[in-house]
Amino acid sequence: MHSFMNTPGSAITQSLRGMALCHPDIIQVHFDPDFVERVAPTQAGKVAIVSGSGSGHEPLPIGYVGFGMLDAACPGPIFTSPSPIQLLAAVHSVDQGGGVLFVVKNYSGGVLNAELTIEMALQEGIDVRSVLVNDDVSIPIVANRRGLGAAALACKIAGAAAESGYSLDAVVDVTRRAIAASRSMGVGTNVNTLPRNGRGVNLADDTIELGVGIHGEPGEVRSVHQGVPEIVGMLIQPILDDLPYAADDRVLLLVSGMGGTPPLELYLFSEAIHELLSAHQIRVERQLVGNYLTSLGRGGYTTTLMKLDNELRDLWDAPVHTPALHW
Amino acid sequence: MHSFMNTPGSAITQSLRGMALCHPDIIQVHFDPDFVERVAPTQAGKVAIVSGSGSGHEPLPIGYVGFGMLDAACPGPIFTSPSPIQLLAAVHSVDQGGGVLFVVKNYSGGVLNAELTIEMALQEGIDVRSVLVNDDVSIPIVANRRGLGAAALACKIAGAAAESGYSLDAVVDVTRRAIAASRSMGVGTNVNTLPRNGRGVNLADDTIELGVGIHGEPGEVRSVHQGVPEIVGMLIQPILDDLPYAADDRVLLLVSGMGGTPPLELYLFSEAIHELLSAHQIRVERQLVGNYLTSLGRGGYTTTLMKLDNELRDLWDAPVHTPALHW
Amino acid sequence: MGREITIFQFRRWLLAYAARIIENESHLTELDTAIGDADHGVNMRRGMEKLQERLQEDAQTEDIGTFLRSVAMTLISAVGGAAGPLYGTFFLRAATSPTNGRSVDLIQLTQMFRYGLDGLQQRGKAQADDKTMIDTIQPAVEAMEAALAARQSAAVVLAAARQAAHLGMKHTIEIEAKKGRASYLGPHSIGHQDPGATSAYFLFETAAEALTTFNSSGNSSERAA
Amino acid sequence: MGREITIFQFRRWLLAYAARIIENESHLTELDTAIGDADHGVNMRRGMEKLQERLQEDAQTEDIGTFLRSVAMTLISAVGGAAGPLYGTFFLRAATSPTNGRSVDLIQLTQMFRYGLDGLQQRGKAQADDKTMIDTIQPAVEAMEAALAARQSAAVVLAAARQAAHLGMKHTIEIEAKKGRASYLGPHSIGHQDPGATSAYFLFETAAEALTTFNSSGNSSERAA
Ligand SMILES: Nc1ncnc2c1ncn2[C@@H]1O[C@H](COP(=O)(O)OP(=O)(O)O)[C@@H](O)[C@H]1O
Ligand SMILES: Nc1ncnc2c1ncn2[C@@H]1O[C@H](COP(=O)(O)OP(=O)(O)O)[C@@H](O)[C@H]1O
Ligand SMILES: [Mg+2]
Ligand SMILES: [Mg+2]
Ligand SMILES: [Mg+2]
Ligand SMILES: [Mg+2]
Repeated sequence: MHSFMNTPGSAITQSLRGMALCHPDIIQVHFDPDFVERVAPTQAGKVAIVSGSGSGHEPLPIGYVGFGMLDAACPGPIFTSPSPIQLLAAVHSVDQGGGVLFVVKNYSGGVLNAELTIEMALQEGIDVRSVLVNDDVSIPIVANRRGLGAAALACKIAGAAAESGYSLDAVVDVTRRAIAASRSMGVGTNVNTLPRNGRGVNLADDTIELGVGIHGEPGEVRSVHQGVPEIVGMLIQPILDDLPYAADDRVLLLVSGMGGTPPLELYLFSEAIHELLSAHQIRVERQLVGNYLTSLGRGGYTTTLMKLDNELRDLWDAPVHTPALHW
Repeated sequence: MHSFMNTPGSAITQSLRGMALCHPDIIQVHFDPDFVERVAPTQAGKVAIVSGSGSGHEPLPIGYVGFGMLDAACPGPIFTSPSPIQLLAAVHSVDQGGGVLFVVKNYSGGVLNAELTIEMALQEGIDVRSVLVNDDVSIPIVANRRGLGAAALACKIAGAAAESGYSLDAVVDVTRRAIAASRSMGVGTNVNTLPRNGRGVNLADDTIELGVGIHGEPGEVRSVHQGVPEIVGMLIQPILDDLPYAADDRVLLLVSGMGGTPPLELYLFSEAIHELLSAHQIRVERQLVGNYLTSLGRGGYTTTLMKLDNELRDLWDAPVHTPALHW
Repeated sequence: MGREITIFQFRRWLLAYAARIIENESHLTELDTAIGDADHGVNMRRGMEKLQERLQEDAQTEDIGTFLRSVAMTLISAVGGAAGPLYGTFFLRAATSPTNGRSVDLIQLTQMFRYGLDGLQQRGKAQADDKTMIDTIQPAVEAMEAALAARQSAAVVLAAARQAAHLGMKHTIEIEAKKGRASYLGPHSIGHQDPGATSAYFLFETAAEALTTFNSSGNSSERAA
Repeated sequence: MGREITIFQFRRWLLAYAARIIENESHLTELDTAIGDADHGVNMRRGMEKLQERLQEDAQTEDIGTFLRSVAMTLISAVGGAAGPLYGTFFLRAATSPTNGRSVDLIQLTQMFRYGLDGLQQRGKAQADDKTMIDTIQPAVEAMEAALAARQSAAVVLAAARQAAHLGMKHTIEIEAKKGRASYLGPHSIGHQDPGATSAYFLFETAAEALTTFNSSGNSSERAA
């Protein structure tokens, strides 16, 4: 596959400039080191929420910068976590004295860069904490579980908590609770492309991959002839098995395309997910279907369930104004 | 490429059910004949806006059903316009006595089905009109110009006008004016897939297609090595040449992915478009960058410019609440 | 003027047409893949399956006008795309031509095709040589009229129509499309046979077979091969 | 204890390392394509180009601690991914070990590598046999310590390190990944050489070359081939 992102350095710079030009009322971009900051003024003392991520997962993280969500986001090169230099510059820019929370997807690079940054910030006397997003139930070793859709949900919960005046400790707690209540699983369909080195992995027409990651990490190959309800079962059952669920539990359902899957297909799967959840008497209280965490143009999607309580639901419902979420 | 949409009939039905389940506060779906209707109550006498389209262009048209935009949308099979039976059922359901406007993309199928429906409706005494969207400057014969991004814009303008009490005549006039002020051009990159028959057209890594349509219609193949600014020039210049533009003209810019192109790349191109327009002293007064008119998972995007005046801008800014647009 | 053509034959004709189209679905889609959006076969099959269902019903009592109108509505509701309203209009308009209730004579049959053609042309606004189904249907109807004027039998009239339709369909290979999706290709559309012209040819091919073989029964177990 | 190793040699070492990595960019990315996300070569090249720029500057006056810290910051800011903070931490921690200002003796050199390894291990929390760069660096540092205890020369100590690093790198082929992206593959990671273990090997390969060839000048026109 051809991609104009083949020359990462300058392409990402131009793309960031494009984002800022297209959402001038919401975000502003800084270069060298690169980070994106919200335009909306913040209360003094508000906890600042920052998230870094390799590029290629848009709208995550930059599409989530704005009122009620992230104060800043640091984009790394394609699929590569941003450096502590970027993260520290963002911290300096957004800290209002209330401390800073990093929302970190659990990948070695992300974790290590965040830890280094936190050490540097603490030396300067800035209180920076981090929460690890590790919702991917496809990974058997729990400590290695990757961050998937819960990253977007955690940014929303943390941002809403911070906006409504929670202390740093309280923001950390509620965000950890949101992550602990979340489980995800990915499925890859058809083409998976890593455009940087021109490599494309083409699955045969009749296969899917269960448990794929969002960086082209392969999953377990299965035949597709099993049909939509069967595939949905293979996705949702491990999620339900990993947390105790009871009848009448309420969930937030996120079905996020990885980029290459048309909305028609996302809704097709969503319908089957609704059916399966209702068979388990689990109530979908809130939901989001679309491209919220992508893997460049990869075909496939991730499903996330976050078990809701009233606090989490109210934080989810709280107003947000970012390029990707707005209510 | 594999696609779960391979069996159009039932897959589209399930997908429609999924859309309704995911946006129960905005849309409701009727089957046999299939159409989707807004949930928000309408004023008696309000002009009703209806649009039909083949499926595979999501969010168009169903994502545009809701307050301030469409009263109903009729989805056809993949890339195939819906039947008069569907359109007439939608007309019956949404007509409030103020008459009905069809927003029709200029393709033989869409036009013919709309005309047949209008004849049937007139026989029943319902005043149904249509506006043709024909913004694609890549087609030399003006009468054959296809409807591209201006279809989404026209639905917004018509919906806002209807919501704010314009008469049917006035809605028709302002929507025609919006379309007359709009020009578009598409570019295809890499993979173009028509999943229904399993056929995928792979372009070589180093080529693009200029002037592609949104149904897999091929364009003119060019080498990609010309770079982003050159490609943007080839897209925008024909648009500017087709309408008289003067310094300080204001435009609404729509950059819509066709489905398979990551946001990163859309923003990369948007930046170059901004640059080119500013060199022509054309002011981007409003804009929308994302997947607003797709072609299943095709790589590429369409660019639309609508020249703005105050009336069009105010109608664009008027509140809207649909699955795809919300402000 | 020979024997009249009854509603049972019309029914046989359309059953044969549906079967022929379904047999040729992938051929029609291939043609539409080259110069259109790869769905003509899919569209027509969807319509023909509905038509087959419809043709299982009550052919015993209807008159030809009602019958053709219901064929038209079936095609309009089930084919979709450009072909649906075009074929639908053809039959809607054919239904308005004079009949003897449950049969037509050869003059009426020819007139019926003329009415259909004129309606289709008004609807689609295509001319001859625009590379559409008109390039099949117009010469076929003209050939019927010429053969009728020469006082030929139904078999000869319909054979002439079939032959002219075939030539017209083949002629679409040589010309540039001016209407429909193929027109977006401009001169690149030359060298490809038009899908709609092809599905329209089968209308005349099956008419030549079904409308000239006479049998009086029309029960629903009878199906064209 | 033999001659001291000067800051000029450190500079030559890191120039040689940068060149070796850039030569091997596509090899490293290939290894990361098999069991990671296909960017280790890209990441390391990006860092090495920045390092080359940095190494053009003022090596004349700095002490080794400052020098290593600035190498660390360059890697931390430019490599990204997991490898950036890990290599960065290695040099940050190495910089805290005792030096003689602008030179180190062999004991100090060995200690410097030990400090670096310990820091890297604290940062990444990987153990031997987790299939990471630790599997190269840990045996290499242990080999240095053993050779030093046996009172070998700098050349022998660094050759031992290189050899142990090479074996460690090759050993990663046989084991299952427990840390980093390759761990997502579980047993499927067996049979592939770890990319980070490979880039780490070049650190010892170039050290064995550059830290044992003595020359007194350190001007910026001098570049490792
Ligand atoms: N304006 C027109 N008049 C007559 N025939 C037309 C016209 N436009 C299209 N056609 C016919 O319709 C055929 C395409 O039908 P189909 O593929 O089912 O619809 P669509 O083009 O909407 O996908 C063309 O091959 C052509 O013969
Ligand atoms: N926790 C860890 N400790 C030590 N080394 C690690 C750790 N995690 C990853 N690595 C090393 O980093 C290498 C991958 O680096 P790179 O590809 O640049 O980063 P990323 O994995 O973020 O894409 C792996 O091959 C492995 O050697
Ligand atoms: Mg990486
Ligand atoms: Mg079609
Ligand atoms: Mg077609
Ligand atoms: Mg990597």
